[in-house]
Formats: sequence, structure tokens, C-alpha cells
Amino acid sequence: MMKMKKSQWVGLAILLALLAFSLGGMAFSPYSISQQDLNAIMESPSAIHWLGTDHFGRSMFTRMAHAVGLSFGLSLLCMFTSSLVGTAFGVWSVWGGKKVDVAMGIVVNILLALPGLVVVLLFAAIAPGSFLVLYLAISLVQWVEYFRVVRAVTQGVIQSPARQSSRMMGFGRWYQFKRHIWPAISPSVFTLAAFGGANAILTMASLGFVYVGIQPPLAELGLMTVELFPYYSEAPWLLAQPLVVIALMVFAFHLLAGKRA
Amino acid sequence: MKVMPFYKRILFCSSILFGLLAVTACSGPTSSNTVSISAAFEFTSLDPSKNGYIFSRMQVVETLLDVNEKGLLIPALAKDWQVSEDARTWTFDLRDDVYFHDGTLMNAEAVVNSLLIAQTKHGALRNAPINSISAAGDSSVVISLSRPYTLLGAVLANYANGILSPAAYGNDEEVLALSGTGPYKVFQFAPPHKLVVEKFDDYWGKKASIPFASYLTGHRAESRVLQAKSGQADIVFGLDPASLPSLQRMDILTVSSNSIPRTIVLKLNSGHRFLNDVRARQALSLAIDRKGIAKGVLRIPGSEAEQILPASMSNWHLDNVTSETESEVGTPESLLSSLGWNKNANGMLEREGELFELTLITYADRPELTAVATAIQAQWQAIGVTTKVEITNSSAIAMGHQDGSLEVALIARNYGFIADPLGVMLSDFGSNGGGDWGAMNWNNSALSADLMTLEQTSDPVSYKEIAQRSAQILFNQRPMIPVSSYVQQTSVNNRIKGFRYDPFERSFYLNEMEFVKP
Amino acid sequence: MSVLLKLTNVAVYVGDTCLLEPMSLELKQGEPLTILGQTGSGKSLLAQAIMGLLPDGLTVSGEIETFGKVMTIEERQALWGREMVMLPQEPWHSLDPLMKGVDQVKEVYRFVRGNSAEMSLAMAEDDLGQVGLVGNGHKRPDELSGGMAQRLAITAATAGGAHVILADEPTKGLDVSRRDGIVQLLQARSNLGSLLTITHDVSVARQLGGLLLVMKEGCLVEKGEAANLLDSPQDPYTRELIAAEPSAWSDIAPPIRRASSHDLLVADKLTLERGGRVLFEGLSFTIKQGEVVGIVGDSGCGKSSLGDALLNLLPVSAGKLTRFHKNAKPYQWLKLYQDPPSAFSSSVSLGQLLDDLVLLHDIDKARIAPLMTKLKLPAGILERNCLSVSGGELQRFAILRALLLDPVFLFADEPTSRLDPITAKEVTQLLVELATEANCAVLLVSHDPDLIQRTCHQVIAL
Amino acid sequence: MKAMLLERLLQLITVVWGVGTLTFILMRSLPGDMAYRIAASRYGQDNVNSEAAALVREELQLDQSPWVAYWHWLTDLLQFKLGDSLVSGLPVMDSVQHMLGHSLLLALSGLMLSVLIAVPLGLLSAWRGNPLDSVLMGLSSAIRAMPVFVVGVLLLLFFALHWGLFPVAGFGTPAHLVLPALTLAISLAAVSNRVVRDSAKHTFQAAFYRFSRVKGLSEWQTFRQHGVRNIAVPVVAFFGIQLVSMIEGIVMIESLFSWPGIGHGLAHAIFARDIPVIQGSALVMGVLFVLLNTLVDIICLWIDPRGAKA
Repeated sequence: MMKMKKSQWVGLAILLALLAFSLGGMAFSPYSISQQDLNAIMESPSAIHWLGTDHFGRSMFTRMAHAVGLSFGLSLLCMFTSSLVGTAFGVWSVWGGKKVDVAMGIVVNILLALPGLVVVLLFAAIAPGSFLVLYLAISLVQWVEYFRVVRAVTQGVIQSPARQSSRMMGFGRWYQFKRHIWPAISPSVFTLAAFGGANAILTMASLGFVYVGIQPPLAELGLMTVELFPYYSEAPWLLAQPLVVIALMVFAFHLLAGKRA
Repeated sequence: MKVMPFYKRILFCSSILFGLLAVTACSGPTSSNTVSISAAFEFTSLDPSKNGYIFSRMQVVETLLDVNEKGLLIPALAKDWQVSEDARTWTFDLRDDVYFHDGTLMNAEAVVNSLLIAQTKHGALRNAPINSISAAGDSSVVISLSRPYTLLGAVLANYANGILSPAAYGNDEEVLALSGTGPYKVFQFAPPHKLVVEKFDDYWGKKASIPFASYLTGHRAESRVLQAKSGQADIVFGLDPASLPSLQRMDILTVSSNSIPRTIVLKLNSGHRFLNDVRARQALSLAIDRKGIAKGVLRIPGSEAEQILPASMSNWHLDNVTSETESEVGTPESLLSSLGWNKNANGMLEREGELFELTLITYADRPELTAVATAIQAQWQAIGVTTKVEITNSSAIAMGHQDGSLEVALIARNYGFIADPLGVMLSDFGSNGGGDWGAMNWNNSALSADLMTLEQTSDPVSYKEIAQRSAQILFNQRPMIPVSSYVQQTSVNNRIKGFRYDPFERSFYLNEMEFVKP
Repeated sequence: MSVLLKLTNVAVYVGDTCLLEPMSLELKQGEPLTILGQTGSGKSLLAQAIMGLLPDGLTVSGEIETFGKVMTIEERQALWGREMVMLPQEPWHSLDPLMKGVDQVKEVYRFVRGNSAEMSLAMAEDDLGQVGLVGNGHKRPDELSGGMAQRLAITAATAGGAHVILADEPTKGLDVSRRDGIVQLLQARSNLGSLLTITHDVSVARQLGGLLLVMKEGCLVEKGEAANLLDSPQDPYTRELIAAEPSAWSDIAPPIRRASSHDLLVADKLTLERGGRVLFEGLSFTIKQGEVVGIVGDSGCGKSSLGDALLNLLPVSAGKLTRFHKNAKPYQWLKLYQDPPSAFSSSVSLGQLLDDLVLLHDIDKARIAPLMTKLKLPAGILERNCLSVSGGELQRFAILRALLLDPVFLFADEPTSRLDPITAKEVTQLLVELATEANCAVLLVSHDPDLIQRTCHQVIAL
Repeated sequence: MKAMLLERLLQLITVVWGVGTLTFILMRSLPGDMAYRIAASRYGQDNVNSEAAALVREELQLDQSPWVAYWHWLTDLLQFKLGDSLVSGLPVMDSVQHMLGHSLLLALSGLMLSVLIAVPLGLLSAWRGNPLDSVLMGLSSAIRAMPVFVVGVLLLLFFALHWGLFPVAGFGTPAHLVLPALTLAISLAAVSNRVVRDSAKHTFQAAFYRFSRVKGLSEWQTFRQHGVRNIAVPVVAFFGIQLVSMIEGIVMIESLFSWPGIGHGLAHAIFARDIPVIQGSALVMGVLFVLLNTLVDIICLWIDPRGAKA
């Protein structure tokens, strides 16, 4: 439906490649993420362990595959939820009249005044290790951005001659949304979604970094970074893996976003 | 509005800001006259009952008695002490010419004042069977007990019972200024991160050579390692074992590994339906590859521990136990199958349709614990036990004990918290099925009786006999499973000499340190 | 008369495509030169080529001689402001939106002429006084009307002392009443040098006099003395251009108003306010079925607001509006918009939009084809979306869409102001014709009194 | 202007109430007995037991119902009191002030540095175009793809460890400020140099910019007279938007560099269940955010008065 630029295709290709790596790794690796071999720690990449082993002798390939899958899963889930909620509320806020708009405005102002990471931290502290809570928290933080953009764009569209003319010609609300509002907001929503995906990955990695939200032996990129950091001089290739993958995923999402935020 | 001043104003503002920054460059302690220490623990209060461990280690606060490296009581602010025949009256003769940091002279009244206040606060003194604490003249303090209590000396050596100047306390007994008697006095107190102390010239003992010492809380293990490597911190405590090899390669510092009476142990809920049989506990113990953990995870070969108390506490350490001893009872598989556990198709243990699943909680304050928990999780997985690891706050352990929700906890227990391990043994295994940091839902009347007897035993031979018996019971019954003895990893910059490690973690011995002359 | 500017076979290319066919001209002192042509005829490129301001990627061939010398772009740039200046199309865009008007003149005296700050300010104030902007110097461009902004721009442009003025569409978007003032100001400013004007407005060309060049799609079609050429045009294109001026319209005869018609709408003592400002008070009129009613007035007087109020799109502050036609559905009261692309969704093809309408109101599809023929709309247009068809076509498509609903009232809000004169004439003609045929009343808003005069039964002046 | 300030004031009030209430609800729903958590922070992780928890519970009256506690908090707030920390017993106001000072120092110097980095680079990008533009944009993309803590760790490894130029962690001297501020600045600059570049490009291509040259002003004069201010409009507005991500960045950076700021304090208070400190610091963050946004609005209005009437 939308024409994509070349850089957007590149972004999509990187993401798909990572997804394939993750799914392939999860499906075909003979190891599990927690299977240790304390006699074979921090091995360099070999035929048996394609990406080497970590400080517990666990297969890095398997762990990276799971970690990427986890990041993907959570970020996509957050992306869908927050874009859906944000868009719905954004449109409703404009269309629902002054009262709705004011009420939404208050909620959004409160949420905006709290740094997102802090909200996520608070939520993560409530239920350590619960992905449901992480997902809710990240979505709660992210939908506001969609709301603001969608609301601003929708306000323009609502007053546009095009929508006015459709209304005068007797078209219903769904039609007005489908023909006027959605085409106007969809590029922004798409861009925001791509940035949102990147942010979800960064947020999760940050939580891992402050030891909140994710419990071992789960493979998560931020937590792996912290765990492997002490070995940066002994086994730099290990530390590089989660870092490169985080950067790659975020970068790919940014590319996919096309426009800049 | 003119356009021109717009960026001129920006320039102006930025120059002011940078000016301010330059001014904040402070005088006083500099890196050349300060020994800087970095460790994980925060402090929030001046109260010795709360954060006394920091003040006693930084040598601001001292206690009546001290503990030497062997765990024996030695004189400190009390130059001598006597116990009466009935063991119910302890008399302490105070050292003369000891000055508090506020300049006042320490006397019996001040000591009694401090101890009475400490008694009202959280700490070991509160539970001691004390009838009265009173001054006898200017330089003696008498404590009378309701029953014999051999632990009193060790309790008094605890940091919570540090002696402060009477002027240090406010009306509500809260501590307003930390006027202790140590070789260093507080110079800057910036909770929760920074404490700077300055050499106290009127110290009664060995006067410090280094003018200032700073303590900086470094929450992140990796950041502490970097501080050591960069030379920013002279002494770094609690190093992450993972970083040891790279630290050992550095030539600006020396890593010192010291065993301390702290043991990494698994606290088991012996009332749990999976764990109430000793065979299950033994199986879990046997499944742990202690050597592997010591070598691969903790990176200190030889630190594996079969017993709860370390060899240094010889009264409580069984010499005849080796790593093979326990395997005489069977293998994990045989023990578990004798309990009706069998492996299912996935290789996991199952009994009457129920999987062998446990939740192991531990806390992040000590970096090793998480790593050890991860290793244990995998090793138990190998015998078919599924373990869910939860990293939480240390308070969850006491809380889980109280509300009965705890299943397994991995902890680092300090048996030298009170210099005589008996204190900890009593609270951990004494009665009522154990203590917050000890056994859980596990009662052994023989052990309880023995420990009670020890409280009143002063004859070393019979003391050792009873203690050995208790240690044997603990080894056989496994209410707690030891994993490894704790080795404190400390890096010391080579510009410092005279570093000494206190296994009881009471003092950093700052006053013995000197800068190496270049 | 010295030759100030001489162009020999100047052409503009993008890659190999020629945007402006080679042309030659001479601008002599005291003899204004005007280039007349529709949008897209490459006129603006010529002015940019002369200044040395062509966007990247465009190349010039031929020879440009300035003050008797062939110069490089750098040399020509050195003349900017001092000898030669170009007035851009839209004054609002060419003035710094954040700077007070007077400062934009002052800076020229300060930096180009090198005067002191106080002196420059005094000179700028003086200049503004001369063009009737006394007391408006402290305003920012967005606070000025179009005519004021254009006067400010001309003042700022000529403050540097340039006598050769290139003016690119200096009257675009201005009301007729403002237009003449700008032309006079331009003439006054260039009397020491000369003026090269680019315009699509025949009356501006007539007013300026001098030499006139008519261009069509990048080619020169006719050239000559302005008065002569406009009175007796030779080329058919020139003739068409002249005929498209509303004042020259004769073939759009207002249809006879049927006296027997019923009242469609009666407005009684209407008062309208917007943003706290009263637009008009106590306005009363009657619109009959099938009648064409015109509204004239300067911009900002409430022409569009009145139309919107009649459609219930805006609330009325006082007075009464009575709609008669009881059988008419709400969707038979419609509006045609000033800017055609903004009135359509660009997300789907025009055909899809039409299908949506057919589906919604159960319209006989067979009616579409004949109407399209009448409106001279090619069938292929239905496969494109609103951004890829021309403004004229789109406005005709808007009429088509409206007529399919059998409207009883159509509010046409300056429907042709964004269109070229030739297209504008055609669209207006079709609108009036077809609406009358369908017995639909039309409320036509325009800033051009000539246009209203020649098309409406009844005129409401605000 | 007045309307805007009034609106902001209203926002401030809703934010104070909303943030306080939200944190209150969240903290009350945290699992586990608060008394234990607080005891662990008070007496050290080794020395927490049920006895200590009981002591804490009694002293702090943790048994009182949430409604009563909430009511106390609210009435205190109306008198501008934030209560005492449950852990240290010190007034929250004091510790928040202490932390806020450090955070502001970090934030301001980071912001300043980021401006010093982003503005020249962004202008250079717009001015010189390719290939410099592509290189700089690529660099900014790469940095944006890294979590803030990675930037910090990299700086640590090079500046503190390999070259030993700056201290690794801590605070107190200007040297301690350099790395955290630089980390913040780099992560901010990676985003804002794009905004500067886009804005500059937009301005350089604007009709009025060209018109100024046509009027006879030199390139430099045009830039000074018309460039600076017009480029600044979206850039300043963007800094307002960026404040949130800046505060988030600060949480990570403070943790990494042991910087005793409010983000770090908040994270710690969450672990320690020190509700008054959490509420206090979240509140201050919220208020700060609203105030800074107001400041940005005022600056925007000063640079670009067009919005004043809207």
C-alpha cells in the first residue's frame, strides 16, 4: 500500500534476516539456553558452537537466537498494542468532542511528565520477571506518542475540506475514517511504529542493564551485555554479539521508519 | 527584540555556566592525600545501628572490644575486662586518655550512654539477657546479666554497639554527629554515596599516616572494576569474580583474595513437601558441582565448601569431611527414586503427576550470587529438577521465611557477624524451626539443646566437643546446603602499602596504610 | 537608451530536457519589458537564469549580457541589490517571517549601503512612509496583508539602489484593488533603470506598457508593443488569454431568472462573527431555486463565512435562516472548494471516490458518462488520484460529483481563483450552465467583481 | 502568553496530583512486605530479619490503611511537605534537593555540550552537503542505534581506562562530570544534529533566505540576520520534546557513573520501597518537566512570536 524507499527495504531485510536467524536458531539448535558446560567456558566460535560459548559454557548461538526472538516478540507486541490504542484514542479525542479531549489531555499530560523509563521501572518492580507487566508498561508509555501525533493530524483532517465535503455528501464516520483520517495518519503511525519498535528494544535492554525485569537464565540482550561485560578483554567477541545485534535491530527499525522522528 | 543579542546571550549564558563549573573544583582532599575506597554498600544514616559497618570499617567508630583475625576478643576501648564467677557480671576497664572527635574525653558515663541507646535499637544487644549497664567510677563499666551469656564480648564488638560521644546524640537518641574515637573522623558525609574521613590527630592508638580516606558507593560491579583498573579507586572491595583474570594482569594493582567466615549457602524450606525428607536435600546437595562452580564461576579453585562454617572456625569445622563423604549415602538419582521421583519423557523428575519444581530466590547486592544461582539451576536441571531463579532484594529471604513462601534461597551468610559464630548459629538453628537466615521448618531438639548449652559453656574442650557434634548434625541433615566459602576479592593499588584484610569485615585498617614513596 | 540586459538564445535545460526554449531579448533603460503567459510556461526560469539563481541541476545555455558585459554567475551575484534585483513571487515567503518589517529594509541600508544603524533605521522608516506603511514597520510579515507585504518586499528589494528590477508575478494572489497600487509602485521604483515583469495577468501587462512578450509552454509566441499587441493580438493563444479575462467575458450570458421560481432560502438580518470580530450585521436576502447569486468583497470581509453559514457549517450569531425546499436531503446542499486538491482524498483514485458515492446513494451509474462528456472530462481521469490531475480537471470533477447528487444549492467558494485564466473561464462557464440546467441554486464567491457581474442574477456586496 | 502560562499552571497541578497518586498506587501494589524492604535498606542487606521489619513497621506505622496514608500525603503536599524518607528518616525535600542539584548539573552540562556538538555539525552538514553530510548522518544513525549505556561504556573504556583522562565514577570535581555529561551530550547530539541540519537546510532553501542575498546582503550577513533565528525555531522546540528522553538517559547514565542524581535516587528508592522518596522525586521530575517545557515554550515564543496569538 505504501511505496517504500530503498533504505526502508534494507531495514526490512535486516529485520527479516534477524528474525530468520532467531527462528532458525530456536528451531534447530541442539542446545538450550540454560544448558551449561563449565568445562568449556568462553570458547571462541567453532563448528560446534557457531558463536562460541559464554562464561557458563552455554551456546551463544542458541542464546542469541532466543534473545533476538524475545526482543522481537516484545517489541512487536508493544508496537501493535500502543499503535492501536494510541490511534484509537487520538481519533476519539478529536471526534468525541471537547470533554473527551480535555479528559484525554489530562491523562496524557500526567503520563508525559513521567519519564517513560521510570514508569517502566516502577511497573517492572511490581512484578519482577513478568513479561506481561513489561509489555503493559512499555505499551503504556508508548501509546502517548501515537496519541499526540494522531490527534494533531486528525484535527487537521477533521477540518479539511475533503472530509467536510464527504460528510456533506452523507458519508458515515467509518467512511470518513477510512478515506480521510487513516490515509493521513498512516504514514505517521507507521513511522512511529518503527521508532516504537526500536525504543521497545532499547528500553528492554536498559532494564536488563539495571537488573530489573528480566531474570536469568533467560537470554535477553541487555542482560547478556551486563553479564558478558566483565569479559570484554578476555572474550570481546562475546560482548560484541548482543551489542551488535541491539544496534542492528534499532538501526534497521530506524531505516524502516524512513522519515526521521 | 533584536536579533543580534540572541546568540550573544547564549554565549554569555554558557560562559557563566562554565565559570560555575570551574568554581566547583574543590580544595581539601585530593587524590594525592586520600586513599579512595570503593565498595557496593550504600549508607543513609549516621546511626551505628543502621550503617555502623561503614563507620567501623572507615575507623570512625570503635567498640569496647575488638576481634582479631582468629576471631578472638582483644582489648579496644576497654583495655581489660573480667567475668565474675557466676558469669553474670562483666566488668570493663576503660582505656585512659581516649578522646572523642569532638574533643571530649571518653569516660564510663559516655560508654554507658552509648550502650543504653544501642540497646533500644535493632541489633544483637537488644536480645542479650542484660539486667543493667552501669558505670563504676570514671573508668569502669559493669554489665550484669540475667543468665550466663558467653557471647556478650562478641556482641559488644559488633559495630552496632560503637561508642560515641554523649554530644553525638539528639533528644530522640538519633545520631546527629558521628563523634567516635577512631583514627579517622568524618570530614564529609554525603549519603548515600560518599563519605570522606580525615585523620584524627588525638587518636589513642596507632595514628594514621594518610591524611584523608574516601568511601564511594559503586553500585555496579563492572564500574568498580573499572575504577580499580583506571586507578581511580585505590582499594576496591567486592570484585566480580569474572573480572579477576583481567585484573590480575594489571601491574598497577594487586588482587588480594581473603577467605572470610561468610559462606554461600542454599537455605532450604525443609517443610516443603519436596524437601521434607533428608534424602531429597542430600540429592540436591550431591547434584551441585562445587568444584566446577569454584573454578568456573567464582574463579577461585579450592573455595568449594562442604560445610557451613569455614576451616578457620576450627571449633565448628569437621576435619574428616571431604568432598566424597556425602556420596556414601547414594547418588542423586538413587536418593530421589527412593522417594518416588522418576524421570518423565522430557528427562524431568515427576512424582504422582507432579513435577519437581522449585523457586530459588537470591539477591543482586553480591555479584557472585546471581552467577552461582545460574550454575546451580543448570546442575539441578541435569538431575531433572526444574528451578526458577528470581533475583530480588535480600529482604525477600527474611520475608519468605516468615510467611513460609520461600522454597530455596541462595545467600551469602556472614557467620562472623558477631565474632563468635555461636551467635549466628543460635539465631539460625537455635529453636522454632530456624531463623530468618538459617534453617526453615526444621527442628532438631538435640542441636537446640547443644546450642543452648554452649551459650553458658566457657571450657574450651567441652565447647569444641559440643560444637563438633552440632556441626555433624548440620552436615548430616542438610537444613542448609553449603556451596562455597566466600572469598573476598579486593584490589589494592600499588601506591598503597600496609593493606590488611579483616576477615570479620570490621575494619579497613586505614591507619596502618601508607603511600609508597615514589 | 542604453541596453541594460541582453539575452541571446538563452535556454534552460534539466539534463537533456529543454524547459525553456532558446529566446533572445533586450531590456532597455526606461522601457519596461513584460512577459505574459500561463503558469508552467517557463517564465520564472528566465528570471532566475538572468539572476544566476537557477536551482541545482538546471543548466543555462546562451549568452546573458548585463550592463554591456557577459558576466559569470559570481560577477552577476555581486550586482545583487546594488544594480539588479529580483522580486520573488510570494512576498510572505520571501520576507523573513521572524523579523519586523522595518528591520528587513533597514538591514539593506546598514549592510549593503554601509550606513550607521541609526541612519539606516531612519532611512527605512522614511521608505516605508513613502509606500504607505507608516506605523506598520514593527509588524512581522504575517501581520501584514498581501498588498502591504508586497510593498514591503519591493521597498526592501530596491533599498540597495538597484534600478534593474525583475518582478516575478508581483500581483499573484492580490485583490484587484491592491493590484494597481503595486504596479504603480514598481513603475516608480524602476524609472531610473528598467523593469522586467513576469505575469499571467493581462491587465497588469496592459498597465505596465512597454514591450510585451507572450510565452506558451517555454516558447515565445508573440512579441511587440504592449498596447498594440493587446489590442490586436495575432496569435490565437494571445487572443485566448485576453478573452479569458473576466472583464472581457461576453459569452457567459447570465441565464434568465425564472420569476416563477420558489424561494429556496431566506436570510433575515444575519449577523456573523468570527474570532470575536463582527464580519457583517443585519444582512437580508432571498435565494430562489436555480438562481445564481454572487458575493463580492475584499478578502477577509466574510464572503466564505457567509456561504458556510448558509450550509450550517458555521453558527450564525444573530438573525434567521430559513430553508424552504422541504424535499431536499441534507446531502443536496453542497459546496465547491477554492483549492480543488484539498477537497479530495488522495488515498484512492477518483473513480473509487465516485464508486463510493454511487454505492452510498444508489445512483444510476449510467448518468456518469454523459456528464463527463459535458464537463469535457477524459475517461482516463478516473484511474488517477486527485494529485495527478490538473486543477481545472479536478474542479470539473468536483462539479460532476456534486451534480450526481441532484443538489438544490451549491456554494462555490472562489472555485476558479487557483486556476489559470483560460481554465477559470471554462470552469465557471460549465458550472453556471450545468447548475442552471439542474435547477440548482449557486452561491458564487469571487474577489473579482467582473466575474460576478458577468455570471450572476443577484449580487450581494459585503 | 498569559493563557499559555495559565494552562501550564493547570497542567502543573494535574501533574503533581496525578504523578503522586500514580506512584502511590503503584507502590502500594508492589509485592512483598514493605517493612522488610525498608529494613534491608536501613540495616544493611545482611542484617535484615523479621525483628528489624517489626521495628520498622511499628516506627513508620506501615499498618495504617492506604487511604489514611494517601490522605496524609495529600494534606502534607498542600503544605508543600514531602514527608520523611522511610529509610534514612531525613526529610525527602533535602535529599531530593541534593539529588536534583546533581541531576541538573549533569543535564545542563550535557545539554550545553550537545548544543556545542550538534549545532556546528548540523550546520556543517547542511552547508557542505555530501559527502560530509552522509558521513555525519551515518555516524548519528550509528550512535542512535546504541543504548545510552553502551555509549557510556565505550567512553569509559577509552577515556577512563585506556587513556586515564577522566575518573570512572563518582562526583565532586569537574573531571567527574566530563564523562557522564559527554555520554548524555553524544546521545542527545546524535538526534539533534539531524534537527539542526534539517532546519538549516530548510532555511537555506527558503525563499526569504535567497531574497536576502538578492537584496545584496553577503552570505555571512544573511546567515546572521536571517539564518540563526529561523534555524533556531524548530531546534529549540525539539529540545523541549527531547527533555523526556534526556531524563531517561540520565537514569541510565547516573546508574553507570554512580552519579548521585535524581534518576539514580529514584531507581534506588524503588528497590528500597521508600515511598516518600519515590513520590518526591517522581513529583519533582514531573514538575521539572513541566517547568522546562514552559521555559522552552517561552523561548520559542521569544524567537518566534508568530504563535503568540494562536
